[in-house]
Amino acid sequence: MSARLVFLGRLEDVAGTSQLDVAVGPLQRVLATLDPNLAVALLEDRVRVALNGALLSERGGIVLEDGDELAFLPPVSGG
Amino acid sequence: MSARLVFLGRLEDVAGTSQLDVAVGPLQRVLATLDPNLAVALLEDRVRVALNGALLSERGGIVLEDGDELAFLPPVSGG
Amino acid sequence: MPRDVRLLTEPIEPAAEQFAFAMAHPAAGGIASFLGQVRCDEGVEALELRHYGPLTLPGMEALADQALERWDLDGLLVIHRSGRMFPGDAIVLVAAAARHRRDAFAAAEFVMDHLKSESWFWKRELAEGGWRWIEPRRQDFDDIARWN
Amino acid sequence: MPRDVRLLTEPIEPAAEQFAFAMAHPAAGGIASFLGQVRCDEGVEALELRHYGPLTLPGMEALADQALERWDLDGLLVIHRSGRMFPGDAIVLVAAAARHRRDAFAAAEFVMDHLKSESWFWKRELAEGGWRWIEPRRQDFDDIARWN
Repeated sequence: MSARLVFLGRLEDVAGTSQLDVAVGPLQRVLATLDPNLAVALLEDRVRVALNGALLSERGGIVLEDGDELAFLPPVSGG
Repeated sequence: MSARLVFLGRLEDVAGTSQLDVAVGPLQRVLATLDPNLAVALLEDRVRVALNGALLSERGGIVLEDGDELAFLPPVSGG
Repeated sequence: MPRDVRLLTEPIEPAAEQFAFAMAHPAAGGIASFLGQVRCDEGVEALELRHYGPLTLPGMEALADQALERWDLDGLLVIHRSGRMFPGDAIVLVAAAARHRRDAFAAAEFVMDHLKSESWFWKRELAEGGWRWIEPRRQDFDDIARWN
Repeated sequence: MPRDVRLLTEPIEPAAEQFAFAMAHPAAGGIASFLGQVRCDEGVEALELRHYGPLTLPGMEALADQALERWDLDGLLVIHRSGRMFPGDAIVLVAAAARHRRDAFAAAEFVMDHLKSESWFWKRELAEGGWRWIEPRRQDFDDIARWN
């Protein structure tokens, strides 16, 4: 039973990896198991999240279930 | 001793030719020798004239000399 | 060569020209371009553009110089056909290379608007067996007024 | 096919794409296009764009649909690279075919402005031996505000 966190842009550098498999459960509890620097970076206001490819308007109350993919999206700088 | 009149755009249809060699002399006298329909079309306000490749701001007092080329330019419709 | 202005009486090859222009300006961040072609509709069988040698190309060159003065461009390409064309043929190709996207777009659009309404070309169309001279369109004057 | 939207991890061939697009839209009076490429200056040795599969291409498609709704277009081409690129490589190619010149220019510029500031790409540059993530530019937000 695991979920996957995906880190885009500079968050990948902070995490040292582009994705990380984590235990399921409430997001807050998952974040608490991470390196504090990474957890702080992921919680920045400008970072948006997408659960299984769908953007979330806010991230309160997220509970990761088996097979979920949660992506952390910092401000874009494309094109 | 002759000068050349050049007719652009629809003026070519009115003249039945794209250019016409004429006697030298004051433009008014030259125009009087042309078919009246053509003379009227050439004198329209929107028709500009270029003498030897230089646009004239007005056409009062033009006197054609040997080898001159006077072009009659109706409104453009390019591109 | 920042300015490449040509009046062609033979077919324009837009893809080859755009390729060469991009190759010539590798340092530019962007290239905006416009290709105008003879429409394949409305029963127009052919189109003819006439120009006046002493005025037309010099006028195009002066227009290109205005655009180069007004925007910060790495290069500007202006190619216009004269002569007889058929549906699908290219009439005009304009391309502007610039460091900044906005400059490239504005310069290309400025050149097109002025070519359409102020350059020394006269156009006639062949439809239903007859040639008809085209008068300037009101829209063309509105387009050009934006730049004043 | 009026809408052709692609996310490529291999090099874009702009000339071939522009040629094919013009061939596909012979009835259009004009085609406005924009080619963005990696600049050959400022010591940038390479550039990398990352995308997020579930969001990036769907977002580009939604953007193309917005442009097709807003302007009267015969066709719209949007190709964006992802992955590692080097100076001179094409990053993005947008082309809009329309009956009216103004529509083609506006649609191409609208798509470019939104790709730059709202599409799901993250960019980093290699310079002086190190990679550096690029933050969004103030200018990009100003550009997009024009369309509201």
